[in-house]
Amino acid sequence: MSDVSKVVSMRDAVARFVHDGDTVVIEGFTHLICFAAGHEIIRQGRRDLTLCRLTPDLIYDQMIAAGCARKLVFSWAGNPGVGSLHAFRRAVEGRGAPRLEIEEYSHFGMVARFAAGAARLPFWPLRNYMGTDLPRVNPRIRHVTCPYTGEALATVPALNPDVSIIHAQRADAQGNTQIWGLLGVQKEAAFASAHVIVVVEELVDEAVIRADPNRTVIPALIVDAVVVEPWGAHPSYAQGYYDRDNGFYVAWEARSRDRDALERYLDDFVRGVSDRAAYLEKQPDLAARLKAKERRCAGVNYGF
Amino acid sequence: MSDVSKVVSMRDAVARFVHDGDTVVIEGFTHLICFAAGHEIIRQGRRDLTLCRLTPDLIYDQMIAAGCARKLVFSWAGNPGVGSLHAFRRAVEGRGAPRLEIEEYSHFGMVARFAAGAARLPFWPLRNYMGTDLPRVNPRIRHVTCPYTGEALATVPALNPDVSIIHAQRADAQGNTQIWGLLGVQKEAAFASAHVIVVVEELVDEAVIRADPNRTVIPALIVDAVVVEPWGAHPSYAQGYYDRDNGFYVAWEARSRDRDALERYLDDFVRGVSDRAAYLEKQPDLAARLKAKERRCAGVNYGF
Amino acid sequence: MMASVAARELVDGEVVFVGIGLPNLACNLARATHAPRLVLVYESGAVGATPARLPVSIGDPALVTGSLMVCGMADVFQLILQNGRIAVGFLGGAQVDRYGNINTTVIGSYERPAVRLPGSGGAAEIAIHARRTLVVAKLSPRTFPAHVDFITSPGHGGAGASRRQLRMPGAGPVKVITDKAVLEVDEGTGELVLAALYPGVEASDVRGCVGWPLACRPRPGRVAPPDATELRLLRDVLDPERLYLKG
Amino acid sequence: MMASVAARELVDGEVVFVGIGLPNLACNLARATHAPRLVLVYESGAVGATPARLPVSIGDPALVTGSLMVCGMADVFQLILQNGRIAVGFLGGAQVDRYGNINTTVIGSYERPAVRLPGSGGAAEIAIHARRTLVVAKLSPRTFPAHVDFITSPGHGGAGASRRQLRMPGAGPVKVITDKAVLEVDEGTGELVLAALYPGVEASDVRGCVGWPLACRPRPGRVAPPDATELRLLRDVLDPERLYLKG
Repeated sequence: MSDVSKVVSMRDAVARFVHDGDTVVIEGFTHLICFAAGHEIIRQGRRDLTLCRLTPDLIYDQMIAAGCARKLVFSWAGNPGVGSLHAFRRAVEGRGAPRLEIEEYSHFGMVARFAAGAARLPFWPLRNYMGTDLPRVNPRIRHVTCPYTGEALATVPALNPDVSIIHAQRADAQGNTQIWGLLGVQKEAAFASAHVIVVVEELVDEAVIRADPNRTVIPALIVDAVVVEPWGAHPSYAQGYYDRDNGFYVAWEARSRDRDALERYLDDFVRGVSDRAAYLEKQPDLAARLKAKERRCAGVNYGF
Repeated sequence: MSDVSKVVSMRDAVARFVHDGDTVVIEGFTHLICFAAGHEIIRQGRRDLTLCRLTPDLIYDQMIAAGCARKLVFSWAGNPGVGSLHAFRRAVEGRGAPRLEIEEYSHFGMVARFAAGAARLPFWPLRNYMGTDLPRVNPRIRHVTCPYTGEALATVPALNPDVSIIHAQRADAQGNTQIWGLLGVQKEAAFASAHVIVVVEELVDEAVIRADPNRTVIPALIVDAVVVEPWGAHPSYAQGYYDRDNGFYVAWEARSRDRDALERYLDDFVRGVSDRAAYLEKQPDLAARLKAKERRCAGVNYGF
Repeated sequence: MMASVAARELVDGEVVFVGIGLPNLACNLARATHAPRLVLVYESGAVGATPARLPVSIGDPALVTGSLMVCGMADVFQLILQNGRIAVGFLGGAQVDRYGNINTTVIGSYERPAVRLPGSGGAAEIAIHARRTLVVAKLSPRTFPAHVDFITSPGHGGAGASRRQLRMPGAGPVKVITDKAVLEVDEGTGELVLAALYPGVEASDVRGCVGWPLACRPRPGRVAPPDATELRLLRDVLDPERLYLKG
Repeated sequence: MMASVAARELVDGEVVFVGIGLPNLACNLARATHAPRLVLVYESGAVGATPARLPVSIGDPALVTGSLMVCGMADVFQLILQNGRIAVGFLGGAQVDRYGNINTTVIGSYERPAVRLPGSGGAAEIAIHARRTLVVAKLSPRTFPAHVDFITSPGHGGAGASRRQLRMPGAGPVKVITDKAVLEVDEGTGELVLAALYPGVEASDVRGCVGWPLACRPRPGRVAPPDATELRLLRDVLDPERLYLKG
């Protein structure tokens, strides 16, 4: 095809598609969390963002600390297996930092919000929340009556972000994007959004995509920009490319608990570098520590 | 794992999981339609079945002609690109054969019915049917009011079959099933059903499944029986194994229009053979005509 | 001729929901001429197909091999069509009426049909969700009655509620491409009106094939016949076996 | 000890929704002993994982490599959990109350929390949909108050409506496995009662750690300590680096 390439730099993608006040999603369940995009948003000094994610993870903790967020929409805010997101906790517990507005669901509720958004329905039904206090503190969890059985089912409202940033293993220059390993809600978040930035480990020829079309999770027709950023998910991971940097997650507990240490981290590794390449130059050991071993599957026959 | 194999013959699978009066689904959109199962159901003389499929296709036309069906739930009943399903038409137009009860949706409506069934919700919302006559003739198409916007959305009721029969390229002996090419609603139909029979071109070792887990569409935990039936989808097709037998579809127009010709076909190729192997022996040219060419994709790295 | 007229309606870069037969031919003609970046979506789940042979069904394996994406039908209808990503949908029908309503369900009554047709398939939702719909049908009084026997795919409502009142996202059938002329919907009345005539066809020829008093644009256009490139592509490249082209 | 008690609760062939940490250890112990056909489902989308290393998070890449299926989270929650396919769910919590309600949301008021905890994650829906739930928590008065500050995951309703009245599909928390004893829910009252004591522990030791007058089964059992095989597996094979085992 003779299409114009959508490949741009992270700086240009964020400048163009992430604005003050926007509702922004950087998704990925443990896997494929795009730290590179979060850092660029911090560098460009975005303010008043509504950040949405099932698991805010370290990247939203950093963005909250850097003052990018007005509101957080989420379902589990912790450092998995390690401890707390302390910038988030300070902002919610009212210790010093400006208070962060929160809107809280369970994982299933957040998944359902993205599913509704992706299908462009105003709500999604789910059998959930009876007996819990969540609807008491979140009036957006409501009910609908089944027109067949008469029973009440819980509902959540659609989530339609201004922009979703989706990290993936590979895409072509048009944004046809292939993902394997944990899929999270990357597909639903992308289809729910007004704009989609895809960030990939590897830019591949369209022929690579066409050789295995069942592997494509996000089609070019919903993608606005493609950013090529190897190691762009570190300290999260990319199956087949590099492992999760668990040491970084463990160290975050002390680092984020200490406001000054957190600021120093942002100064050194986020604000103090010009881009992802500079971030990687400061950590020349990553490949030696984390590069994925080879465990390649066989292909399948698409012939007829 | 030390599990007991679920592999059984088609005869045993149908005898055990398909009963008179059951709601039965043999799905597959053009691709992977399990004619072998439909033929065995005819041979075992099942009666009063409620047959559900988006596109009844030739297999349900044969089952209707053979007197297996009491009711048809569907969204498009034709011979694609060729003409009519004449046994279906005779039964609906009241020309001689006992009348067939019908319950009719659009494709989106049938997809939504399977989605609701798979999620074990009693209904599924969709933005559809305004201005059409379908809800007038099908009172099961109803409405629900969105608890956020107040707007009316169409609903369809969940479809939860007694048994779904899913043809696929390959599975292990437990029923972990991998499909590529067109996926139709195979996943939703399987998850919606009380029982699932998987029919495969190839039985593979569990290690083949585990080498590429993102390719698995149906997990063993919902599968009751695995039937190994190479060419079991003919005259439908299996991507990477054999092409669609378009000549058979074209010939069906005249064959199904003529009641006697249709009966002769059933006598020769369905009732007159003991099993699928005998069906294939009568058509020794299939492999030469239809065997798929090689067009294998590369694998991906699952290492970490 | 109908294929080339339909092809010209497609704008480069658009996402098209393709049916088999003439719409498929029109899309491939457009891709080979003025709209190379057209994205074809089939309801079977194939996106961005570039089939190596003329597909004989909407689920042809040739639509999968070498396509950009294959997804399940739940995704096709929810994430692509209902999501509003389809610019153009193609529809055909056994009956098309004054307001662009289309019938592919029954001739006669629903309960005791004279002819049972295949039904909606994806047509109802395409007519509702595609940003615009192109209808392809040959002109005849039987095919163009004043009122269809059954509304499978909604047009412009006529005396009833408008599409906007019914909250239909798409604009519905904007053009009907026939073998003699092109009809367009009149935005004021929701009626199909005569917009352009094929070479050698007069307005009266069209009126004789339509079951209502057909209005006409102030100055109906003339449809240019397929040029040499279009004809060569259709006959030698796209449908050399004449599966869909007749004459 | 808690890991081996939890492992014994699992029946061969069951489908278990696994959390990270102790539940993961318990499942792998059960697979290595009496329940080799246990199917592990992680909320991250990995089904049938046999991780080559002890996963440090529920989204560890080791849960993907060599698993039977990886699916999106919409499928995990809709097609597997809500579909009723999960036999056993594991839950932990900062607070567990008299009726088995669990709090993982806030200590103090929701609007002005003293401690903000992570929130539900998948816990609320696991507590509602899993056919039964096993709760794992260490005994202390702070962890076992009479009433939790916030009900994240519902137990047995207490004075309010029963699980059946609220149409919850699963039986909810049937056992609470602590470091001193096993509590069970009393089907009549919905209260947690003392069911079995660890070696060397008396009922009074347990009562002192619980914020309500704890009832007791007529003849509370004694929990057998881990046998040599269990200990060897836990210490040498399943968690050699003592990531989750302490002491």
